[in-house]
Amino acid sequence: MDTTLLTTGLNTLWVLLAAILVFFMQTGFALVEAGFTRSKNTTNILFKNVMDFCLGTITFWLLGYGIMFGEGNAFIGNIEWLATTDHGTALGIPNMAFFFFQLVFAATAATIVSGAMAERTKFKSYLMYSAIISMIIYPISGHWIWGGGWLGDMGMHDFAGSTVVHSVGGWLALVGAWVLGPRIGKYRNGKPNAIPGHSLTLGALGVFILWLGWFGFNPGSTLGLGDVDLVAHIFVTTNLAAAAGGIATLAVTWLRYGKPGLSMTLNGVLAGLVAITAGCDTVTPIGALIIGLLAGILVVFSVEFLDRKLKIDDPVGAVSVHGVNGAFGTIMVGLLANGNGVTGLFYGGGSELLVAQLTGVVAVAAWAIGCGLILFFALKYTMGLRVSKKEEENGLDYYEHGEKAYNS
Amino acid sequence: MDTTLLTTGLNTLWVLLAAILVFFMQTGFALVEAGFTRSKNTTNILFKNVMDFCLGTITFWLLGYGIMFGEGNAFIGNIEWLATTDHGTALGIPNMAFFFFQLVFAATAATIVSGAMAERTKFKSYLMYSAIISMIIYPISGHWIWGGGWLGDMGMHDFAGSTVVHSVGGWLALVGAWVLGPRIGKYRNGKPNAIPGHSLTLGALGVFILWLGWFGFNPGSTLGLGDVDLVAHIFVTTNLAAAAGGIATLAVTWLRYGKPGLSMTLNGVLAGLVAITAGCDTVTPIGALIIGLLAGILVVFSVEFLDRKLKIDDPVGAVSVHGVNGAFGTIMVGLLANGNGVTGLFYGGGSELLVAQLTGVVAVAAWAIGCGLILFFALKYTMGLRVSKKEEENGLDYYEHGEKAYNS
Amino acid sequence: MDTTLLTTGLNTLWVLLAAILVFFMQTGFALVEAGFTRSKNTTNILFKNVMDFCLGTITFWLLGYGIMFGEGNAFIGNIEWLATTDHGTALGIPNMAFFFFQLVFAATAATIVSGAMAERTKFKSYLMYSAIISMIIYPISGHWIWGGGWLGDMGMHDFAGSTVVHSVGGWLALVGAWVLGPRIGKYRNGKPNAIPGHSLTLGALGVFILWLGWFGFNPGSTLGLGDVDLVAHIFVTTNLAAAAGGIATLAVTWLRYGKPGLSMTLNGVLAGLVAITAGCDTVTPIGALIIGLLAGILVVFSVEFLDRKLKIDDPVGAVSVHGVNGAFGTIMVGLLANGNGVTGLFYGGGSELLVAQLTGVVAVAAWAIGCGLILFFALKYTMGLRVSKKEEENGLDYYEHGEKAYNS
Amino acid sequence: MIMKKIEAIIRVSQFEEVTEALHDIGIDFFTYWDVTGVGNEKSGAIYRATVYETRLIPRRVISFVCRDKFVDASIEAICKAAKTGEMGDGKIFVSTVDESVRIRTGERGPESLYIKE
Amino acid sequence: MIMKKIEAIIRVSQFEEVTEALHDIGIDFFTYWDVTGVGNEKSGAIYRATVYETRLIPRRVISFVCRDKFVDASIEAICKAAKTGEMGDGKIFVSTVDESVRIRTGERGPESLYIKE
Amino acid sequence: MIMKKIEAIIRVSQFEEVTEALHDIGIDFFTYWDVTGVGNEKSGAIYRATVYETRLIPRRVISFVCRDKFVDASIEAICKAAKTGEMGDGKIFVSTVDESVRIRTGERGPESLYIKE
Ligand SMILES: Nc1ncnc2c1ncn2[C@@H]1O[C@H](COP(=O)(O)OP(=O)(O)O)[C@@H](O)[C@H]1O
Ligand SMILES: Nc1ncnc2c1ncn2[C@@H]1O[C@H](COP(=O)(O)OP(=O)(O)O)[C@@H](O)[C@H]1O
Ligand SMILES: Nc1ncnc2c1ncn2[C@@H]1O[C@H](COP(=O)(O)OP(=O)(O)O)[C@@H](O)[C@H]1O
Repeated sequence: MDTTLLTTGLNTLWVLLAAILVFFMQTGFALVEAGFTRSKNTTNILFKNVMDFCLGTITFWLLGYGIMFGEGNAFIGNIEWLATTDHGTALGIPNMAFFFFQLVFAATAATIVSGAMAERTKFKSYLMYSAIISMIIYPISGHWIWGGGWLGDMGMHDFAGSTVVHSVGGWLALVGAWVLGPRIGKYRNGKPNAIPGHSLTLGALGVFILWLGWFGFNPGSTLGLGDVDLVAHIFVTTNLAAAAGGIATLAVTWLRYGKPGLSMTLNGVLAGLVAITAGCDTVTPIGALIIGLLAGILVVFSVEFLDRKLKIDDPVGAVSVHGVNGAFGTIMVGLLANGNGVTGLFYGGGSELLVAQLTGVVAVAAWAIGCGLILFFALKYTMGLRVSKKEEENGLDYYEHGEKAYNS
Repeated sequence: MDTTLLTTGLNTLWVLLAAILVFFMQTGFALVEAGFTRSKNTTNILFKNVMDFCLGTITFWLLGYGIMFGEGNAFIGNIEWLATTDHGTALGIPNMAFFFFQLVFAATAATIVSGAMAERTKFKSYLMYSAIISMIIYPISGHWIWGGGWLGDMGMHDFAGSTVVHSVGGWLALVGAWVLGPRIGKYRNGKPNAIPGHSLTLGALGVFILWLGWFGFNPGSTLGLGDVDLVAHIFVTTNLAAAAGGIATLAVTWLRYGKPGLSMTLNGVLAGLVAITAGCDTVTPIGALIIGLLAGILVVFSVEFLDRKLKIDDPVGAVSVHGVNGAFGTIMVGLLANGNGVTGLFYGGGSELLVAQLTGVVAVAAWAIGCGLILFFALKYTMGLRVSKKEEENGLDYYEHGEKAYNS
Repeated sequence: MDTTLLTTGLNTLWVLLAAILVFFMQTGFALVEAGFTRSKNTTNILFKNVMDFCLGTITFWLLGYGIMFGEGNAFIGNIEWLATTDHGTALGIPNMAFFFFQLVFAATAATIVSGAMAERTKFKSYLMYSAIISMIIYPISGHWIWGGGWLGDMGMHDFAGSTVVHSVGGWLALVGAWVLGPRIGKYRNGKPNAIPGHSLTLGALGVFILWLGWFGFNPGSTLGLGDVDLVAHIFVTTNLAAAAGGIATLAVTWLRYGKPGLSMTLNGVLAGLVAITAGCDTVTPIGALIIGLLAGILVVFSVEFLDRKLKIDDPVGAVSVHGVNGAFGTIMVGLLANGNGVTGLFYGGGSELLVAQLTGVVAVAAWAIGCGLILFFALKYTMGLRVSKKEEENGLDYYEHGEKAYNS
Repeated sequence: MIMKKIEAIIRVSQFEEVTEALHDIGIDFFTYWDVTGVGNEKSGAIYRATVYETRLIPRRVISFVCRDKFVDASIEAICKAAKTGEMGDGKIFVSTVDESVRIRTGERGPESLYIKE
Repeated sequence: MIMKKIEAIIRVSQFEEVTEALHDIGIDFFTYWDVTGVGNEKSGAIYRATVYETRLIPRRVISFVCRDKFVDASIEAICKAAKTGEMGDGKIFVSTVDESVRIRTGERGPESLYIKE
Repeated sequence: MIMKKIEAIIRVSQFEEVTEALHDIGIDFFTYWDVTGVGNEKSGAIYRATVYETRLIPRRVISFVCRDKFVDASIEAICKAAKTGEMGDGKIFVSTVDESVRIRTGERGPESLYIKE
C-alpha cells in the first residue's frame, strides 16, 4: 500500500477498533443495570439492553445518521435513508466506518435511560421510546454540536460527548423516572428506602467494562492517528479522571456515611469518566484530576438530592452520573481547556468558550427534557408507561416474559 | 519503516487483533453454555470450554493447520508437523499470525459441540472428541473451501465461515446430541419439558461477548486493511444481521408464545450473526437485514422442530443456531451476493453460484454428519459417551469433578 | 501521513491497544479473586480491586514512573513528578503512551497481592500498602531490569515481566499472607481445610479475561510492529504455554486426586501464562510448550507445599502462580532462550545468561520479601493489618462496608 | 403458659405488609425463608421454544413462636395482610411447642419470647 | 379430624418421582425448599489441592399438612419414590398440627386443606 | 420412647462450633438451611446514598429429631456453642414428633434415628 492507503487504513482501523470498544459498553451498561436492580427484574433489564442496541442499529441506520450528520440547517440534518450519504470520506475514513462509530455512540445515549426507569417500565413502551431516542431525539441535538449545527458554530467544545451523548441520555432518564414515579416501596412516609441491587459483582464487572469501553469512546473520537500525542494524552486524562472520581467518592462516602461504600464508588468512577469526556483532549492531566475529583464528589450529592429532595427514583444513578456530570464536565471545559485549539477561562482564554459551553448545556438540557416530557407523557396516556402494581411486586420477569433469570 | 513494512505491520496488526476478538468468543460460548444449563453442571461445562481451547491449541498446531492449509490435493492438505510450513507470507502476514488466526477459528468449531451435548456427556469422552474435531474433522472440510480444495475451486463462497466453522460444529452437535439421547426429564410421555438454564445473566453476557467477537470473526477474515471500505462494510452488514435477528425472534416469540422471550431472542441474535458470516462481504446492508430477519425467524422453528418432532435435546440451541443457520446463510449468498467479486441469482449472477453454495452445504453436512456418526458411536461403544443416571441426576460437578461451581 | 508519522502511528496504536488489554486484566483479577473467595467477602474483594487501580493510577503517575524509568543510577530512577519527563520518544512512541502502558503493568503487580491476603485484611491497610507497592516497591525493582538498572546491564532477560511484574507481586503476596496468618477455619488440628470459593463461574470468566489480556501483556511488550514476525511469534508461544499449563494441571490433578479439578486447572493456565512471560520472545514454540507443561505441574506442588507444609493460606494461589512460576519462567529463559538476541544454555549460549537470570530472580525475591516484611509488619503494628475475629466470621462486607454483594 | 408455633406460607410480594401487620399486634420477632409452593395457583412460563404451565410458585415462609394468646390475633393479622383474593394466597399452620430457649441468656419457656433488653 | 404435618428430607434427584407419587395418592399441595443434610452419607470432594470428605449433602425438604388418614399412604408413597437403597436416602417426620387456615378464604381446620375452587 | 424435634436458630458464624458441640454429645445427624431473622439485633447498612438500619440478619436453622433423653444435653450444647453474649444469638424451640421413618430401610420410630450400618 502507498502512504495514502496506509493512512486511511490506519485511521480506519483505529476508528473501527474504538467502535468495537464502545459497542462493548452496551454490555457494561447491561451488567451495571442488572446488578443494581433486583433479581426478579433481571430478565427484563437484560432484555431491554439487548433490544435497545438492536433497535438503535436499525433506526439510526434508517434515519438517525442523516438527521445528525446530513448538511441540513443549523438545527437538523437531512432525511437520508439507510445511511447512504457519505459523511466519512471527508474525515479520511469510509462512510460505513464513520457510520458504525456514530451508531455505537447513539446506542449509548439510548441505553442510559433504561437504568433510571428500571423495574417498573412496560417492555412495549420501552421499545418504543428507545427507538425514538436513537432515531430522532439524540440525532437532532447531536447535529447541533457535531453535525455542523448552531452550537458547534458557536464554538462549543464537546470532544467525545459529555453533552452530546451522556447529558442527553441523563436528562431523558430524569424525565422518564419522574413521569413513572418511584418504585413501590422506595418511599415510606416520604423517606427514601434502600432497595439494594441483586449483585454488586455484576455492577463492578459492568463498571470495569465501561471503563474499558471509554478507551474507545474518548480517544477514538480523534477519528484518526494523525496526532498520536493527542491520542495518548486522551488515554491519560480519561484514566486519571476515572481514578480520581473513584477516590473522591470513596472519601466522601467514608466521611459522610461512616463506611466506604462500593455501590456509590462505582458510580464515582463513572462520574469521572463522563465528566472528562467533553474535555479529554484539551485539559491537562492535572485538569483531568481536578475534574475527576469534583465529579466524584458531585455524584454523591446529586444522588442524595434526587433521592431525598426531588424524590425521583433512579435505581442506578443514571441521572447523576450521565446528566449532572455530563453537564458539569462540559462546563469545566470552559474553565480548564488548555490545548487542542481551545483555551478556557483559567488559562486566559476569556469567557467566550465558557458562554458557549453553558449555552450548549442549557440548550441540550432543555431539548432533552422537552422531548422527554412529550414522549413519556404521550406513552403514558396511550400505551401506558408503567406496569401494574401486581406485575411490579411479583417482578417483571414473571409477568412480562414468563421467564426467570435465575433457576437452580 | 518503509511502506512495505508498514503494510505488513498494519495487516498483521489487524489479523492479530481480530484473532484476539475471536479468541474471546471462547468466553462467550462458555458463558452461554453455562447460563443455559443447570447449576449442578456448571463446573463441568466451564471446564469443557476451557479444555477444548487448550486441546484445540495443541492439536491444531500439531497437525490441523497442515491438514487444512497444506497444499495436498482437493480433499486434504498435508501432514505438516507443528505448523512450520509457511502459509502466511503469501497472504502478506507472518505464518504465525495466520496460524493463530486460524487456530481460534478451529477452536470455535469445536466448542459449538459442547453446548448441544451438555449436562450428560462424560468428561473423558468429551476431551477425546474435542481433540479429534480440531485436529482432523474441521481441518479437512475446511481444506475443501479455504485450503485450496474442491469446493473453493467450484466457486463456493463462504467468506468468514458460516459453513466452514459454524455448520461443521452444528452438524457434529446434531449427531452428538442424537447419539447421546435427551437429558433425563426432558421428555415426559413424549412431550418436551422446559429445563430452564440457571442464569440468563450469563447467557446475555455470553451473547454480548460473542457479538463483540464477531467483529473480529467477520471483518478479520479480510486478512488485511488493503480495502478499508470492505472492512467497514462488513462491520455494518454483520451488525445489521445481528440486530435484525434479535428483532425477528422477539417478534416471533411474542406472536407465537404470547410473551417476548429473552432466552430465544439471544439465540436469534446469534442466528443472525451465523447466517451473515458467509456473505458479510458481498451482500448489501439491505441484504444483511433480510438475512438477519429470516435467520431470526428460522431459528425459532428449527428449535421447535428439533425439540418437538425430532426429539433431539439440544440444551443451548447449537444445532439450530450454528448448523441450520450456517447452512441457511451460505445458501443465501447464492441469492443475495452482490459485490466483492461474487454475484448471486437475484442480482443477475446466474445459478452457478447458488449451485456451488448448495453443493458446499450438502457436502459439508454429509461430511460432518458422517464423521460424527463414526466418532460418537465409536466413543459410545468404547469408553462410553454418557454418564450414569445417578451422575446425571446428581450433577456432573459432583461426581466427575468433586467440585461444585457455587458455594456460599 | 508520511512514513515517519505512519510508523509512529502504527506503533503507538499497538502499544495503546495492548495497554487496553492489560488494563482489562484488572477485571480478570477482580473476578478470579471474587470467585475463589466466599460470598460474604465479595464486596470487599471487588472494592479492593477497583481501588488498587485507582490508587495505582495516581501514585504511579505522581512518582512511580520516574522512579522506574528516570535515568538515576543502577538502583533507582529519579523523582520526576507527574510523569512529565519523556521516556517514550526514544522508543518511538509518545511519552504518554509509554506511561499508560507502564501504568497498567504496575497496577497488575499491585493487584496480585490482594488475592493472597483476601478475606481477612483491613480495607484501610490494604489501600495503604497497595499505594506503596505501585509508587515505590514495584518501580525500584522494575528499574533494575527495565529502567536501565544493574540487572538489565548484567544481561538479565525478562521480556514482558515474569519477574518484574509477577514475581514481585507474588513474593509480596507471600509475605502478606504469612504475616496475616491463615483465615479462621483454614487449619484444624494443623490440617488444611478446603474453603471453596463462591463461584467457579466467576473464576473461569476471570481466567479467560486474563488470558485475553495476556495477548496485550506479552506481544505488546515489543512496543511496536517493526518486527511483525516477533509479535506473531509471541502470540503463539504465549498461547501454547497457557494451553500446556492447563493440560498439565488437568493431568496432575486427575492422577493425584482421582478427579480432574477445575479450580486447580484454572491456576494451571495462569501458571503457564506467567511462566512464558519472561521468554515469550525468545523461546521456540516447543520451548513454550515445555515451559507451560512444567508450570502446570509446578503450580500444583507449589500450592500443596504452601498449604500443607508452610501453612500459609493463599486463597487464590497468587504466590504459586505469580511468585513461583514467575521465578521459574525467568530461570527457564537461561536454559531455553533461542532467539531475539539471547541464547540459553541448552542452545549453546553458555551459562552467563542463566547466571543473570538466577541473580535477577534472587535479587528481586529478596527485595520484594524484604520490603514486604517491613511494610506488612509496620502496618500490623500501626493501623493493624487484620480485621477482628467477629468481622472475619461475619464477613468483611457486613462490617467494613455495610453492603452485601448479593441480595434478592 | 402454652407456646405455639405459627408458620405462614405467603406470597413474597405480601411480605412487607405482613411484617407491618405483625408489628402492629406486637409480634416483632420472627424468622423467614424462601420456599417454593405447589398448590392451586398456576403460572404460564416460556423457556426457549417451550410454553408450559408451572405450579411451582415462589413463596416465603414466616415462622415464629408466640404465647397462646397471640395466636388468634396473629392469624387475623396475617390473613388480612397476605390476602389478595386470588388463588395461591397461602396457608397458616399452628402447632404446639414444648420448650423455648433464648440462647443468649439461657431463659426458658414463654419468658424467652418476651422483648427484653 | 386431626391434621398432621409431614416433613420429608429427600435427595434432590428424587424430587420429581416423589412429586408424582404424592400426586397419585391425592396430595397436590406442598411446599419445598433446599437444605443441607448431615448424616451417614459422605462424599469425596476436591478444592484446589485439598482432597476432603464432606458430610454436607444437598437435600430437599418437602413439607405438607394433611388429614390424619393420608399419613400412612403418604409415608408409603414417599418411601417408595425416594428410596435408592444407598445411605443418605433421608427421613420422614410426622407431627401434629393444631390449626390450619387458608388465607384466601379464612377457612379453618381440615377444610382448608381440601381442593376447592 | 418419645421423639422430639429441636430447631435452633443461630448465627451463621457459630455454625462450626455448634456442629462440633452436637457431635460431642452424640448428635451426628441434622439438617440445616439459611434463613433471615428478625429480632432485637440491628445492623447498620448503606446502599448508595442511603444509610439505614436493618433488622434482617442472616441466620441458620439447625433442625433435628432425637430421642427425648437427648433434649437437655442438646440444648445445653447448643447454648454454649452458639452464645456470643450479644443480642441476636438466637433461639431454640423444642416440639414433639409423632413418627419418624428412615426412607432407606422403612424403619419407624426412634429406631430410625440410631446410627446404624
Ligand atoms: N397442605 C399444604 N401443606 C403445605 N403447604 C401448602 C398446603 N396447601 C397449600 N400450601 C402452600 O400454600 C400455597 C398456596 O396454596 P394454594 O392452594 O395455591 O392457594 P389457596 O390456598 O389460595 O387455595 C401453595 O403454593 C403451597 O406453598
Ligand atoms: N435425626 C435427624 N434429624 C434431622 N434430619 C435428619 C436426621 N437424620 C437424618 N436426617 C437427614 O436425612 C438425611 C439422610 O440421612 P442419612 O443418615 O445420611 O441416611 P440414612 O437415613 O439413609 O441412614 C441427612 O442428610 C439429614 O439431612
Ligand atoms: N419468637 C420467635 N420466633 C421465631 N424466631 C425467633 C423468635 N425470636 C427470635 N427469633 C429468631 O432468633 C433470632 C435472634 O433473636 P433476637 O431477639 O435478635 O436476639 P436474642 O434472642 O439474643 O434476644 C432472630 O433473628 C430470629 O431469627
